[in-house]
Amino acid sequence: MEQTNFQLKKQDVQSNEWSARLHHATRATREDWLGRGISYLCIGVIILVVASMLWFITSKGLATFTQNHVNVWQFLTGTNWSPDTGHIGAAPMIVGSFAVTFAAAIVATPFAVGTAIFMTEISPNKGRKLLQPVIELLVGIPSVVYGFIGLAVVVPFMRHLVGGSGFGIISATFVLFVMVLPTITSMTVDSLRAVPRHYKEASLALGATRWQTVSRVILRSATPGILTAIIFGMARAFGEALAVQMVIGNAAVMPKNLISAASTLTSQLTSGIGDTIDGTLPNNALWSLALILLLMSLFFNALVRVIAKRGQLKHER
Amino acid sequence: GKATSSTSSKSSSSSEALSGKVTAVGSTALQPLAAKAGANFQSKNSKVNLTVQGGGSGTGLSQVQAGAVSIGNSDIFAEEKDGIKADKLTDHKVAVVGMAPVVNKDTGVKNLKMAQLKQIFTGKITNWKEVGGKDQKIVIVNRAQGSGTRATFENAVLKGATAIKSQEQDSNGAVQKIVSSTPGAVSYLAFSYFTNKLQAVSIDNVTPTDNNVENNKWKIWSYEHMYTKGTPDKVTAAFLKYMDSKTVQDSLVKDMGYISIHDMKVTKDAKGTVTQN
Amino acid sequence: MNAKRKDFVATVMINLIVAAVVGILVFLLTYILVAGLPHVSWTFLTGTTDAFSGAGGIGVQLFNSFYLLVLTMLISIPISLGAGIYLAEYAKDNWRTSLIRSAIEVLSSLPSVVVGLFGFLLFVVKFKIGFSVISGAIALTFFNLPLLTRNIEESLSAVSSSQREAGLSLGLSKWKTEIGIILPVALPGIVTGVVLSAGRVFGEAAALIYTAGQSAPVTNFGDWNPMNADSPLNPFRPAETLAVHIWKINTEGLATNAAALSAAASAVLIIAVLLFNLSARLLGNYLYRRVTASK
Amino acid sequence: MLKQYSFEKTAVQTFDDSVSLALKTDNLQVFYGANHAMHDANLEFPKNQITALIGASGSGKSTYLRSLNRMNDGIATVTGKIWYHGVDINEPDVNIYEIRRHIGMVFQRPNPFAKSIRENIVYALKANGIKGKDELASRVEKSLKGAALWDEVKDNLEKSALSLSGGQQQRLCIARSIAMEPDVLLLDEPCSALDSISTVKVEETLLELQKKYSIIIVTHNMQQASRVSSQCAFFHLGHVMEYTPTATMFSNPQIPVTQDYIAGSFG
Amino acid sequence: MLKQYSFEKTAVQTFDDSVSLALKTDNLQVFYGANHAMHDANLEFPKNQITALIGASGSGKSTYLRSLNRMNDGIATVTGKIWYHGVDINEPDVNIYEIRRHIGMVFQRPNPFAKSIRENIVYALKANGIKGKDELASRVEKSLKGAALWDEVKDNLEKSALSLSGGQQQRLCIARSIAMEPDVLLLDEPCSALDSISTVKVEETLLELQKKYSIIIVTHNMQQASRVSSQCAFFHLGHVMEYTPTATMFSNPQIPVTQDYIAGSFG
Ligand SMILES: Nc1ncnc2c1ncn2[C@@H]1O[C@H](COP(=O)(O)OP(=O)(O)OP(=O)(O)O)[C@@H](O)[C@H]1O
Ligand SMILES: Nc1ncnc2c1ncn2[C@@H]1O[C@H](COP(=O)(O)OP(=O)(O)OP(=O)(O)O)[C@@H](O)[C@H]1O
Ligand SMILES: [Mg+2]
Ligand SMILES: [Mg+2]
Repeated sequence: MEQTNFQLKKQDVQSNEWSARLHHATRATREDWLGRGISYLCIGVIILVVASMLWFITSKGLATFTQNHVNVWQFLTGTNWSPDTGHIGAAPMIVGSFAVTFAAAIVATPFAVGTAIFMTEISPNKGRKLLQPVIELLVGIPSVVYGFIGLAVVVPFMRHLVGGSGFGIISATFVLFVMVLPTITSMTVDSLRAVPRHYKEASLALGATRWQTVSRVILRSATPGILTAIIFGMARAFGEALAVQMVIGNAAVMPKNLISAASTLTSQLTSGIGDTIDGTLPNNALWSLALILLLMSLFFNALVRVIAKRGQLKHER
Repeated sequence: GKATSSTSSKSSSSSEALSGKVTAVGSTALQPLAAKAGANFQSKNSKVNLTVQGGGSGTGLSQVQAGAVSIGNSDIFAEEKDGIKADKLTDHKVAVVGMAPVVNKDTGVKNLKMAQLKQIFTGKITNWKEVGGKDQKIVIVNRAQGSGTRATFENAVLKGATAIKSQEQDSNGAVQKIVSSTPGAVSYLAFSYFTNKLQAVSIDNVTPTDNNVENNKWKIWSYEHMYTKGTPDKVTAAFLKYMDSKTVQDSLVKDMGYISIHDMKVTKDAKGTVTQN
Repeated sequence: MNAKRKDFVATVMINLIVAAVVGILVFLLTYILVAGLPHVSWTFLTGTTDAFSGAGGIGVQLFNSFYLLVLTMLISIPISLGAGIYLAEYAKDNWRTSLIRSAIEVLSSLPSVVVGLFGFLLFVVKFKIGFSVISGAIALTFFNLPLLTRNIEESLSAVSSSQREAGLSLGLSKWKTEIGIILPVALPGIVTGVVLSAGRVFGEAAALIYTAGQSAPVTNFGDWNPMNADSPLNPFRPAETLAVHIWKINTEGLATNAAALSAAASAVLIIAVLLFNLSARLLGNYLYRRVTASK
Repeated sequence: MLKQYSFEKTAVQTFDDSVSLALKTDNLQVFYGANHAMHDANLEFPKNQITALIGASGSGKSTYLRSLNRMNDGIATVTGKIWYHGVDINEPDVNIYEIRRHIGMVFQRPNPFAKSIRENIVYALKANGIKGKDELASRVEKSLKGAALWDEVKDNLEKSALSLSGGQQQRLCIARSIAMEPDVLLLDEPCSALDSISTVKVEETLLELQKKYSIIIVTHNMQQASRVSSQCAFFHLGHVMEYTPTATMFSNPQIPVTQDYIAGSFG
Repeated sequence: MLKQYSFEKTAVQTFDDSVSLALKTDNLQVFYGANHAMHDANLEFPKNQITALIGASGSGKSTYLRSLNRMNDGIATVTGKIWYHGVDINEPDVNIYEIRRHIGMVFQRPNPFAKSIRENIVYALKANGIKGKDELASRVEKSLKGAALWDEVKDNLEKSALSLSGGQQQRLCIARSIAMEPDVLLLDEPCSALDSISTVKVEETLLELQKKYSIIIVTHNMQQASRVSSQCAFFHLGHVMEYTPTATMFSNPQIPVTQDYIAGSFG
């Protein structure tokens, strides 16, 4: 048989009424415009917030270089930080922030992921009923309290364990570890729970052990989610000041080792900002620290995102 | 809050009710005193809306200079801060605070020579046994750069020398806790933060007491300032007057461990020159 | 047997990890509760603070913490909901979207003091709102937006696409489908986000020092008209929260029993967080059951 | 190896003017990115009849079906014309929500909303502005009866739809669709997750429904196609190879590929 | 309304000693919390034969099947005995991983891993300590041939398994299972998502596989049951009502409930 050409049929003639009906905007169309409008507006608000923060920090942070004519390279590599006397080398804080954030994320991740596996795969009941509420509770403890507990418990402990004054990167790492644990754990739990059930069953039915299933199937397909969790954990670690400041020793010197006093961008910023005058070098220098922090966190973000893209597994929901 | 304040004269025959808004921002050390005095002031003048906040001396000075707040609280003379045009601001000294070195109890040190203190903070002396204490490493806890307490201490003790880089904390509370819990620690605190968990140190056998401050035998002290920009408006002026009144100076100030401005037998200016009254 | 031994070892390891985590958690909680609870009394809970020494009760601060939380959530949940829907539903998978995502995440890494100062300069000084609950709530919203948005987005996109198709095939608009069908199913996940960010609100101090302020003017708990100056609901009054109060006691507090006060306030804070989390979950579950008609 | 069949040789019927059409596609093509999943489909669907789409997995049945009510918007690029009441509904300016109201769809896996049985039906009605308790209640009853589910659930309308069995869920999805009173009902393998009893029920429902609706159904099950449909289209690798009355297709397929498929001997 | 049938009247065959059994359950009961989903199931599965489990949706077929290789561990409480090579594998101290290696399972929805075709098969082998490139390659080939998939994919082993058609995915899942060289293969409605061609292929595969394996298959499709199985068990509301040779069940069901089900007239 051959294909027949399209012929106008009876029904095609009376198209006007239907054409109107099918082209008219209806409630659903309007809802969609509204919804689109609302959600674009909301994301717009967020973008505006981010942009104005970025502008705020950038403009203040760049003043050091544009108004006080500090050399950017010296700022990044200099090790002498005493803005009152005009020396602003931020390297000690950059190294401190870097070390503390990374160390905390590295230590916290296995604990968080382990706990999350426990909560989703080993004992979902206990996980949901007991662990989750308690972990969420930890987010609400103010930083100062963490700082003082750190001072009362962690610092003396480290002093006895490894000697020195007890203040240093290692103590800060430990305190931050506890502080970022809840964020990473809760978000990891969410992404583990989102792994389709049939993935797990397929693996178990093949005689794979629970650990094989978890490590090769579940964790792999939850990787993007876990990485997001780690980003948020690192973000918290980056931004934390009060607690870190009390246990790290907050000295603007190049850390010699894990147990010598050091400081972070955030702790210097927080402890100094109230005592400086707007528009002066010491104040601008602190904002430059904030700018560095921002750039570093952007960098880590991009890094983690690249890793996530690499390791990503496509799976249907 | 609004930096401006307005006076509406709802006059009765005898007195005129004050009304308006006062915002005082700045020094955390002065904050409790200002807050308490403010609360008392407000309870007498119910139409007045008075807010006292912290934020640090730098913030106080910056904001009062910018005209954003009515009063800038500071631990430090405006002249001492770069970037502040002191001549545009009016200083109101509301209290005096004495500070003293404090050490961890088991250093075994109760008295130091001024020179020794300087050597400790400049890193020349690093062990307590060099000044008659235990054989223990000295752990210096400094205050944040730019803070009023540190400026006062450095003016009185270091006299231009640079302190060695060390741990820096930004509050009396943190210093108090760290010094009392860290072996070998030394720092300095306002008198009111002394506790029995740490050792206040005499200098050249002068003990850190209010009396010694009042006659300048004890050298480490400073004023608490309330700065206004130009002439204060009516409510602000009334509040500043109240701060200087006997009610505040004789009870509140002393309760808080500060020294009344009225009791001082000497005056210090921004350059540190002391003159007898 | 090798695999089985590995499994055993891994299970033991995970149990050890969990034991360590639980140990830390339990230690922290008991540390705070044991130190604090003995000092908690009814008068402490309801009394007012002495502005001077920081001694006295924490009634106003406790109220402020909750009020600030509610205001913050009222501002941040709708925005992050809209933004989450945007990311889950409308955003295309391109560089612009990932730029937006990164930007949002970077926002959450800013030190609180920076956000605080930003809020101070913008809301308190520039917009002349003053040290107030509302300024604080906006500043905290900045912290909340990233986490909440991400969380809502992930919860929404975890809902099976067949539910979306079901809605669309009935001629429902995307928006209606998202709000009426996907959102209810995603509710439990969203509650997690709300609980986490609520914790942040409860515990935050540095950002609030510059925005909501550090004074807790005595308010008149008989007056619930938000327009009145001394009403507790007035969003334009300064409001020291419990966390800020704890921070203040610990940093510049002069009370002789400062340690006890701070411990007690911390214990109360923990219990407040616990109560909030529990009720958020209960409410979440209740709503979930209501809207999904599940048992 | 797959046998190669010529795509030139097709057998696609058209109808004369006496037959009124519910839907008709003109050179419909679908691309998933670069993947050309559907080639020039020219099909006419008569009113009040059941048309079955059959073909091997991946032959493009779902792709074609989903294009008919624009469910592929944003997923695939669809070119060509889809005539519905004389309007080409594949135009961008057509109100897609209106189209989907008139052309309902039921999916392979039952996908009731996570709501009560009643809410499942009422939700879309309300969203379309239908109000009034009585009106809604009567629509619920009518549609559930139409989907042969009423007797089983009438005492439990507030129960969660997810607690129903697979077959009941699928019938609920049909009820939900017909509650909107569409013209055309598209069903994508509605019975593949169902047991035979439920399948029989759904088939009975469809036979009943064709009195009011025009139905297009994708099915893997040739018995099912022959039981319920009047017309049958056979898809092969993205091409419509044959479109004939069902009886003809199963007893006397016109071209080799269909013959082989019906005989179960290709691939 | 559902007709009430007595659960007392059942017709369950047993085998005499001449038949060697692959698996056998003794009073197997399954509880989901308080929900008693499976009552006293006593079934014997002869070696190298295909046994079909049929019954309406929700009658407990999947529940029963999943208990056989302990996939219900942690989900449901299973009591009773499951005899396998003279061992009760429902004991807590039995190594469940070993059991699942010997008793493989294929699910209703094809669920390949989001890995390459080769990786899908190699995954479990490696997990069980099978190493060596050649050994693995030969196992891949053997199992894909066993599942009648080899010819279609042999040039594309590195392609993502998710890019296969539904029928191919299901055969890949079967291949993945038989790569482990199990004794017993459990299949839960393996063809419900497949088109008829793929279904035929899978059925052929099963008929071939029964030479080496004992197979238990859940199906909704009675034609399928009659085509492939030697024995057939009919489940109803959590009870095994009848277990007879397939021919008997379809031509001459023993008890009323089965008669009605086969006639398509209950429910
Ligand atoms: N969302 C999608 N993105 C890209 N390609 C797709 C998508 N959906 C389907 N395809 C491709 O389009 C082709 C036709 O698929 P379709 O789902 O229409 O087949 P089908 O006839 O419905 O098969 P089945 O019987 O398995 O449902 C296949 O090659 C498939 O891989
Ligand atoms: N994970 C579970 N938790 C609780 N109840 C369950 C679970 N899985 C099944 N059930 C219940 O057990 C009973 C038997 O279900 P099962 O899935 O075994 O039926 P089935 O015969 O396989 O049905 P179908 O043909 O629809 O697959 C049903 O009442 C069902 O609701
Ligand atoms: Mg399909
Ligand atoms: Mg089943």
